[in-house]
Amino acid sequence: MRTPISPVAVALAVLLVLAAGWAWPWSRMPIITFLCFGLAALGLTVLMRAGQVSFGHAMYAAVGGYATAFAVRAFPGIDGLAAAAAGVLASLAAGALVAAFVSRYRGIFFGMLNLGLSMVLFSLAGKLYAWTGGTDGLRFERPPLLGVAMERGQFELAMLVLALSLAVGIAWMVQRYFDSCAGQVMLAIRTNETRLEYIGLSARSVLAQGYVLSAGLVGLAGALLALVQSLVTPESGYWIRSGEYVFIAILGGSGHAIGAFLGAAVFELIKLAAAAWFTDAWQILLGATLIAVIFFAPQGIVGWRRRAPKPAQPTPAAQEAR
Amino acid sequence: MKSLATLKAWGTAALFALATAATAQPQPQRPAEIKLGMSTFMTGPASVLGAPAKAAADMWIEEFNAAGGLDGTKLSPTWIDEGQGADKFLSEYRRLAQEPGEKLMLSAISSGYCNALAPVAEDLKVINILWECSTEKVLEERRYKYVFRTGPNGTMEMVAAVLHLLKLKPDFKTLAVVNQDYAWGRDSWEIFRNTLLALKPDVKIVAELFPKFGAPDFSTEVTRLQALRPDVVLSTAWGGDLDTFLRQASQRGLLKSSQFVLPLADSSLERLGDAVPAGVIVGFVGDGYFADPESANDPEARAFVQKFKQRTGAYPNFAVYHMIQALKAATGAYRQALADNKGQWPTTDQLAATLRKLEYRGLSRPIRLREDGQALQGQLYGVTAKDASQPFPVARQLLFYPADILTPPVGQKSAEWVKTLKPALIQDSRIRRVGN
Amino acid sequence: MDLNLLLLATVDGLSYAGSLFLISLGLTLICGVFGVINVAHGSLYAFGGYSAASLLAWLLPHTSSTPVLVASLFVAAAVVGGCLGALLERSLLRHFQDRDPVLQLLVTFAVFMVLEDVQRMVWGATPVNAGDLATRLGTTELLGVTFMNYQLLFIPGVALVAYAGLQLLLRHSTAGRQIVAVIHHREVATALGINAARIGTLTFALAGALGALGGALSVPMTSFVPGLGAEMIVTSFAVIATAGLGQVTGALVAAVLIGMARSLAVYTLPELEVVMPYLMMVAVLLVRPHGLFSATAARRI
Amino acid sequence: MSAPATHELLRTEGLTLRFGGIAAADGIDFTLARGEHLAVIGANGAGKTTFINICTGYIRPSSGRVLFEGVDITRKGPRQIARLGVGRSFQLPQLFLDHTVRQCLELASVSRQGRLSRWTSLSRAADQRAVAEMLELVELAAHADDLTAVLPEGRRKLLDVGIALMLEPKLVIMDEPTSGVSSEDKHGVMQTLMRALQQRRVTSWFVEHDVEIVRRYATRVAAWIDGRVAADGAPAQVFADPLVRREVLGER
Repeated sequence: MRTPISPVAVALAVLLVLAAGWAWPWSRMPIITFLCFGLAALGLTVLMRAGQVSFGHAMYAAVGGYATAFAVRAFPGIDGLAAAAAGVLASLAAGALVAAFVSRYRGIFFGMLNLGLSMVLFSLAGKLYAWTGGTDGLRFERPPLLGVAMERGQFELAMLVLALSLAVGIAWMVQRYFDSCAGQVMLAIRTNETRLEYIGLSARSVLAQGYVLSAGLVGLAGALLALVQSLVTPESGYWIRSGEYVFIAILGGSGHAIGAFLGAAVFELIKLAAAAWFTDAWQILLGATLIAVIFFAPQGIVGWRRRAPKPAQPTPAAQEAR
Repeated sequence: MKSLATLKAWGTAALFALATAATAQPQPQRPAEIKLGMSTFMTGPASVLGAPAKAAADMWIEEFNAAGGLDGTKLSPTWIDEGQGADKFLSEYRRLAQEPGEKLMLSAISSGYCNALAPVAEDLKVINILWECSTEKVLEERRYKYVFRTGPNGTMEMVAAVLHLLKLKPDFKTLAVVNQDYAWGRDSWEIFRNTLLALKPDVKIVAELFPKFGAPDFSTEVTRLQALRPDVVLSTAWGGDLDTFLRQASQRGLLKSSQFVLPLADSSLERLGDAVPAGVIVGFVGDGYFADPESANDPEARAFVQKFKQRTGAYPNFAVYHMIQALKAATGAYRQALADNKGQWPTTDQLAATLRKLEYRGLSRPIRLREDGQALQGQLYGVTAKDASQPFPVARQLLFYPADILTPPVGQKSAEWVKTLKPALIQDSRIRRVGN
Repeated sequence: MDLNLLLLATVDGLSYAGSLFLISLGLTLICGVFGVINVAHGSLYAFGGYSAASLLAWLLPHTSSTPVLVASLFVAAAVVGGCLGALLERSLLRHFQDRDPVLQLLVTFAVFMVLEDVQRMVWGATPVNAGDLATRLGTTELLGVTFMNYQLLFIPGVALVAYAGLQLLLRHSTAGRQIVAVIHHREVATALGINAARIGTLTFALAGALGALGGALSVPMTSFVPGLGAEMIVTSFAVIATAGLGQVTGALVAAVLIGMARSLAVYTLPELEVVMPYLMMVAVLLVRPHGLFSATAARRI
Repeated sequence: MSAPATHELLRTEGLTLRFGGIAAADGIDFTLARGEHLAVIGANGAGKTTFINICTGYIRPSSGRVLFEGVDITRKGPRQIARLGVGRSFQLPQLFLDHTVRQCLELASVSRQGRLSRWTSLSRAADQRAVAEMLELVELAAHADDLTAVLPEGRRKLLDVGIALMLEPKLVIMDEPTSGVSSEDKHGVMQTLMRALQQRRVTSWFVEHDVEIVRRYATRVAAWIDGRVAADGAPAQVFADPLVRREVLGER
């Protein structure tokens, strides 16, 4: 279960990404997108370890993105990092607010409530033209990074480096969290909440913490994406996008924090390949992959537990669904 | 095991990167091909407009290349689907715009996307032709070096719409608007509104409805309009949305009880058949109309319409005309620049300079680009009428509105300019009848 | 707002609720029997609409009898929806039966993605509809406002008939009773030797047909374009979640509530029109975590 | 109010739970003293488990109250009650199926410490000495690193109680600790459990059907009939009760 990720491999991967981004400017956007999707999917992974799947988490990407946009527009000359920070804070706050009641729900209802909330947000973002720019989204001037105003080329490279270092650092920290007491309690929520209560632990508060963390992760992804594109749109919070994040998390598997990023890499490659070779069938490609993964490797790229017989007791999730 | 998986994932990434890099060579004096990064709606409600335009472009480029291209240099289009959402679209756009080699972008339909991609194109120093989107803001709010629009903008379309309405129905009291809820719907309404109130201040706006882009059902809006009974109903909606709205409106007799003004109806008339009664004011987003009597005796236009009709089964809509205009402007600019350059292949900047004062012709009347990158294209407006020759209404009482009376001078913002218009404009002598 | 507008809003709301209910019905049925939320139901809606339109287009040259045309809507829905539904269950979902319901939901999500592209390949991206059929049923004047009979009477009528029919089926037919049994106690039902596999296919076929019917009946009023399925499905999520998953009567009530809320919003707070279904859903779930019409038992330990 | 200075550990007053007509608990007045090992017997559906669920806060009674060490716990949830010192095991052992035996105990151990680190790993945060002792005590040292999902039933029962004991409770309530265990292992399991309980000086109360086991391990027996305590006292005395013989032991 705790096979350590070889640092060599990670270092190699990091170098590869940097090299690609440096050599081929066009590859920067896809790479940044992949890293951001990885971060977002990591957020979903946090919840998935507790057996919960949110079909509305993209809303935090939207919150993060819009908050970033508002920050840049409200304070001209504000540093990109500060704006992104504002985005993350906003999504954390929103996450905390929602977690307060969502943490009571499990299984399908957890997913549905999140979906409902995200759709409210999505619809408002598209409707309140005066504030959000409606369905076209909100554009803003490219802010300086660390006080340096940059050409787009440099800016994207800088964003790539930023996203990459954030991804590596955060993945490491989140993995620490997975192995920590709270992280292990999350796993226990998945298998037996009743017992948790009976040993004096509150599943709800632990799940709520996890939820805030996941909201923050998705929010960060949203903030970075908005920043690099100087644009945030309601689509960033549409339920299809939430579905894609879940897709990636499943694809990667929740056994290790790196899973989300492996999943995102595969997802982005599929998208690029589809865009390049069969424009009309990219969804078929994604759908087929998803089915195949769920069928053959439900544990994802990094399987998250040793093969074990089917649980003798019905899991709460299964109960809920009945 | 895990590290292996990691390596594998990254390995594929690397291979993919290399594969694409292999195609990258240093740019030759005269490139073998010009890469056209073209975007249109291939999916989603808007694809009604996008799909035919793509068909037209493929058809035209095919012929152009068959005829030898730009003395040997061929056009090779790559398409981006605008239907996949803004950020997917934008990253695709960047990928194409950053590919090595001679390239030119023709993008996009959505006014929202145009607003978003213009600064990107400018940053990447790649020429982008906004071939369809109409929001006037994009070229008015900022001066671009590499961004051009070879078709009309919202100001021309809306001012002409108001003029045509006032010419036909000078004394109406109330007006309601039903526009799509995005940049185009909002911006076009702003222009129309200000123009109308400048030319006819006593009009009362009784309802401003903005159903969301791609709404499948407008029956509540129709009910509300029927309850309000406005004299005039304006809608700058287009594509699938306009189809639905018009069908439901006509089914419930709204089209008869109110005078409809539909500046972008051209692309819907053929699909709607007799759902649209006679007497509706329709525009052509420019002056390209397959039944335009003045282009009837122009062989090129006639041949194209025929070929397009048999290729796609439909008559060209305004997006098709805009696409051809864009392609002809682009190729025309290359020809011009090559000539000015004595056969030397032009740099991007030279090409941009040429475009800035280019005169060209699509399949309708001549067009001129001006130094802010906006084309000056006259507007054709008419009124629907039944015609034995077609199973759907055609436009009659056509009037042509030359561009220079519809647009502010370079550097002035439309929103302010239209407020300065005087009622005398309605009788301007430069507005001329087309056909009988 | 005055009383007339209220009345008009009510009429609009009810006719919208009618089609909304038809779509949600199949969804909630599957949900009740399998505890799975079938995202692909959105595609079934779209396929129903498109194929009905195609059938009508093919029929129109041959016949002009309104009953035949109307009937063709139902035929198209039954055939396409039934087959697709059954196919979906037999070829795919059956193999995921014992998986976590969330995984099953994702499978249907994947199917949805695939079908979206398939649908675009078959019917292209041009809006498709059968407007003239609605016109054939004539109009009704109400407070000086013209309504389509099709929308005012036909759709809500069909919705009610479908509701009654389903209740009848569930109560008084063997298959129906078995479905109900599976809904209430899956284990017990299977223990009693009810052929769950058969029931499964049956339910999916039925639900598929209902979803497709929702589409087929909408196509005379709304233009079908790619992406419509995605919007309808998420709205019907709101309906069934508000109702309580698997609740048929609940779905009817929820559909009416949402339809009313939406049309009232058009007159009072137009900005909120699109938000209404979801506001409703969230509000209800916050007060009743499992929806209006469901009670859940504590876990036995 | 403060706890009265008696040996009384747990008391219920008029505990009643009705769903519809039937009463699962029908005005139960019942007291458990420190150091007792009570066996609760009764036919299925007599309300034994319901009574446990009420006393551990899983179900709220319709009326009546539960006092633990003089503190009213009627309206408290399982979490607070566990923290007050009532441990519980279940008829179907409630284990963490994605964790190993050791990790289950570690989770209980960090819960005992009262704060969940979001940074230090579970194994480092947990009191490994306590965990090791518990593994010995319930004889699971050999299985320490097995996933609980693969344990044989007997072991699962032991672990179920082991987890409860990690919180150093004053009372452990065991719902049918030997049900589902093969008859030859039953005594072994019970032996281990009772030794553990005695060593930790924990009062216990267990539901049991096997008369042999009850005679051997219980200091006191209470017989449940239709949500009421029909007989209560020393094993011999209770088993002598004719009502019990007929209703509970099913003798003619």
